[in-house]
Amino acid sequence: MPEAFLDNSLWRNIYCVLAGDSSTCAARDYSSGFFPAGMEWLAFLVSAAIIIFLIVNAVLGGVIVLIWGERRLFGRFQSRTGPNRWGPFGTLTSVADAVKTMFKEDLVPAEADKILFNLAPVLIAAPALTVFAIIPWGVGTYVADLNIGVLFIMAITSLTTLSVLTAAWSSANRIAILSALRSVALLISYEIPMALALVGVIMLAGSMSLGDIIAAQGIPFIIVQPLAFFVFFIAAMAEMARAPFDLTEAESELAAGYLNDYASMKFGLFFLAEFMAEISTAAIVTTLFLSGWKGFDPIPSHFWFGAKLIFVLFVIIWFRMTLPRLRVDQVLKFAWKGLFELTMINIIVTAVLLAILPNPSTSELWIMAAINWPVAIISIWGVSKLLGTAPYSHPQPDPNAPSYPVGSESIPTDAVLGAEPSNAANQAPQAQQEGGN
Amino acid sequence: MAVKTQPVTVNLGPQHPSTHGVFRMRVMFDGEEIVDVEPVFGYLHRGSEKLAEERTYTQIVTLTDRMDYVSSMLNNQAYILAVEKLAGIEPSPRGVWLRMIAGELQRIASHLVATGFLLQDLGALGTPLIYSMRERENILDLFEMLCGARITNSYLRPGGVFMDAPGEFWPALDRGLDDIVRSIDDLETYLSGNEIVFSRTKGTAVLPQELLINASITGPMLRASGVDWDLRHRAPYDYYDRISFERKLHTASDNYARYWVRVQEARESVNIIRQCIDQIEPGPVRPSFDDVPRLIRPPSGDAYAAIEGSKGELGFYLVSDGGIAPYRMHVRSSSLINLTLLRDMLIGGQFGDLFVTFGSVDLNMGEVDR
Amino acid sequence: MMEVSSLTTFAFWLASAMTLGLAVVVVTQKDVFRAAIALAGSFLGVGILYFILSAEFVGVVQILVYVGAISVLMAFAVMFIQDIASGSRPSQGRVIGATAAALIFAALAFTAYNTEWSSIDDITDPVAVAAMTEGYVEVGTGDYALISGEAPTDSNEVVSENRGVLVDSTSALGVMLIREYMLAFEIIGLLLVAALIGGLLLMRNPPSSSKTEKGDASA
Amino acid sequence: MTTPWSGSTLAKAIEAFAPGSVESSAGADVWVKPDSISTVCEGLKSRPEFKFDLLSSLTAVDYIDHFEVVYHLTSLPMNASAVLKAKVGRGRTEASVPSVVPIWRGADYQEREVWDLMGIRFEGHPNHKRIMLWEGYPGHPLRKDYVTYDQSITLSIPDDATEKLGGDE
Repeated sequence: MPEAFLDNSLWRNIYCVLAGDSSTCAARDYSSGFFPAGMEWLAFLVSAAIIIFLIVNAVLGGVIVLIWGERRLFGRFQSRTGPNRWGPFGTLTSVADAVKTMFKEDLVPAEADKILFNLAPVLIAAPALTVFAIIPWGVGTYVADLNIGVLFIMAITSLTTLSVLTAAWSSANRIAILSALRSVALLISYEIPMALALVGVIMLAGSMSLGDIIAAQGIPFIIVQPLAFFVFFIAAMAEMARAPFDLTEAESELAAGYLNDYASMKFGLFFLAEFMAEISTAAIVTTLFLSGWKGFDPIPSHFWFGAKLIFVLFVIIWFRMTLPRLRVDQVLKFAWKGLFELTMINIIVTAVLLAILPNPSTSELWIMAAINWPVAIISIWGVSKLLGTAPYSHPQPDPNAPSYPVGSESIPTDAVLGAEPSNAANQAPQAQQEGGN
Repeated sequence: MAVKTQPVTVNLGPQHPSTHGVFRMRVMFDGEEIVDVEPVFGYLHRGSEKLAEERTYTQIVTLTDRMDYVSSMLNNQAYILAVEKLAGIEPSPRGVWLRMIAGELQRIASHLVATGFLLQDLGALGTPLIYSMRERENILDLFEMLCGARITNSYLRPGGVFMDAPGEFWPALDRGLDDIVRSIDDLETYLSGNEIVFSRTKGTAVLPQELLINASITGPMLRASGVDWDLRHRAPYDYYDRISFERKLHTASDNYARYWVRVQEARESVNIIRQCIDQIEPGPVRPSFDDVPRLIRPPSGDAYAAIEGSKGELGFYLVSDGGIAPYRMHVRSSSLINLTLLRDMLIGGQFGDLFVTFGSVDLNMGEVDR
Repeated sequence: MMEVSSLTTFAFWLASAMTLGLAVVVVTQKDVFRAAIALAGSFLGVGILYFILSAEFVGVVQILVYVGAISVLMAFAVMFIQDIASGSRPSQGRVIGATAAALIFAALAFTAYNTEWSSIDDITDPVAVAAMTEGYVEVGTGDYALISGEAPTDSNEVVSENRGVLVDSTSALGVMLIREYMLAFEIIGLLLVAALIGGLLLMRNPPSSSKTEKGDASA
Repeated sequence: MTTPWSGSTLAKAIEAFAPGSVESSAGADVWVKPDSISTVCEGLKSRPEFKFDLLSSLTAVDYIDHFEVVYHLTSLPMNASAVLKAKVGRGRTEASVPSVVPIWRGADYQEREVWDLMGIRFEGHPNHKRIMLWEGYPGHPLRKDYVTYDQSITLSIPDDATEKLGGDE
């Protein structure tokens, strides 16, 4: 059994039932499995398929629920009801939408590069699903615990841009290409603060494995690393192109951008990928900063994870509903001139603290938090002062500004039309008729 | 982006979520920068001016509703003033007060729509828009009480309005005004100081005063540059000379100033309506049919009357040959003329600002194309 | 477990086929954008090969840098090339190019064939050899790994069966870069900075046009 | 209150700086010769006694035997207004008048609209294209002699065909 799956109870249970010859299986009384000896490879494949089936369906079901929840929340935020017709509280609306999407006519633009056009939705959905392979949903519930888990997330999510480019280019649509240009600019800018924000967390945990990071969180890292959380959350919003960074889709400018020409289930896959990215981002934030599945004992770890996940999703939706979109140059400036500096401050402060307190215990983590919070508040305030726009001090006309002279002079009195205005108009026709003749 | 790229020409519209109707812009981009813009009009051209030549003066009121369909009361008002000037009709005082109230309510509604859509163009996913629309709904409810219609009101008639306000209108109006003030307060709290709104709109699409006046641009756009030009104040029509109100000016003349002026004007309109409520007097809402017949036959001649519409000077030029229908009707459409400087505002700017600037002009395709 | 590793062999052949096949597509495809996407796929195949070799760190970096960044930038650059519809014209020096490629391939193949690859057979440590004969695991805590006969039951250290590489290859790599190959590491860093500055210099507009400055001021 | 200039006084004042440009005047209106529109408007805009800096409205009327281009001018510094008219295309000849876009940019779309719908050519307009209708549209709809599409159909359909057409509806 590969080492990546060793601690995985989900994997181990299924694999031991099927094959049951490993030393780890022996401890659980599975000395002989379902498959005869020599068929371990089949057991491996079948258990892999079962786990993939479980995770993919859980994620897709989650997407359905998320779409419904997001729309309900949108409704509440906008003082309206939201979907409430199909099923109790409109819960089946997403299902109906999914069915509708699948049965729509699949249109391919005549000018499109057919191969790439069909490939792009697959390219976007595959990485979005792959990320879920390493997310620990609860104690021992994950597909793989890679020792470079955090880097794996970064690498896989960066593939999204390739598919956006493919989609844009293959649709032969100029608006889509503009959207793809923005997407690349966003990726290049936000990948760096996102990765650097995680450096603080990795330093504290001493590992890039998500399991180790959860284990290291005596207290949630959001308390110890507020600056890293701030930067990571914003960068993650930008990476998945959510408001206020939804430049690639920018409904009011690009009108959906790169997925402009997609219809039917191809569009559906883009849509799915977008919401899967939302779930995976929330799951990663939960794992890295909110101590993952950790919680009080009577409640199972999966519920803790779920509750934290839903809370993060709520915050993401809240952001999306509240904030207007930033302009491209502002978004890039924010990444390079704001977030990048903040991550640097965070790395330096964390490094100094770790030099003083190596392998921190929980109480030492509290000390770190006490130092990190003032640093975070001061540096975020400083950056916001540097990047913020100064408000107008005088909305009313400035007495010193040259104002346009309105009604300052009067016309000579003999020039004023003598007769009463209502008749003045009536005199015109006679004159006009004379002129006409 | 500093990298020189090959300029791309993109057709934005006529089917585009942010063109406020069916408008088309042929835009040339260099990366994100706008190199050239060519507006293309006419997708909503219905020939209202030609249609008016075959309708009686009262029937034309319904045509004016459909020009700027988010401020039909004001369109009615401008048209009715032109008819009254042409035919020499003396309006009934109560009718005048009622149409002033209706017009100012419509101005608030129109400014709310403009603000909501500006924020929608800024990328706020509908929330501010729906909040402004909610207040607009209240105003439309009030219109429903007044005339039974919500959008295409056709409330005004030569000499006044066609029916008096029902008894329950006045308390509803009082409540509505309080709601509007409260919602404008909310709007200002959450948006006027919002960093994203501010950084997106401050200093974009600045237009100098002289250029604005030279391009015949009027209304909130002109007042946002600090020119104190409001026809309600400078050329009072109806009973605006009996009303005292503040003209809100901003000096920056950028997108933020235009947004700010609209919000403040909506607030000022509430004051105007309150003064109208105080001064309104009982009486007939329109002259009797002996004074103003159903079929008006103005003497041959021409008349031009303009009001301060929600988007600028809204004028009607009517020519009569003595018949029951105007010989020629021309609409001085503020939406169309305010677009004159669109190229100056957009060229050199960013793509992201394109629709924000476009939204800050506040136009209505029904009025642009007529 | 031999059968499971035959699965690994299957994955190896699949990834190799993907890498080579897409590489051929890159060379033969006329459409530049398709070639760029195929190149990304080829890089991805290399990344998978690294994973098969249990070098997860290198594999992930391969995906992050080559697929996520370099391929994207290539595709991005392709979008700006004029006259894209006509495709890429065949190069003038095709014969020379093919010869050079064949020579390089031959050199690499020769080197690979003749190198003495270190394998489990090379382990001279008697403890390790003893552990190996009875089945052994590797216990890693960062920059070193302990080979022992049985897995510690209640340790939170990373435990792995030996597959010919260190368990925590990431830390090992980091330590190596900082200790043994410090100079090379720094020189590469310097080189990259120089390249970056050079790129910026090339991109800069001539001083006569103040367009960039204006754009920055309005930002 | 905006003060309207009396036509006769305005005519006299125009004659003072542009002799021979005024055709006639009545009420608030001044009829200017089409050839001298540019000179007159330039003077009205820049001379200190007028300062008509805002072109409120520009339109045209078809009076069968001639067209009339109507300019409504506003002076912000003086809060005054004036009406200028020009008779063009007498006898339904090719109507044309100098463009005032170099003086007031606000005339840009309004002149294009007049050209589009009324068919009056504005000499010197920087972008003299149709605005509401497309290039190649037959005729100018606001002219009194314009035959609309449905009218032309009715005219071209023979009598026995109307019954069939009605049956289709």
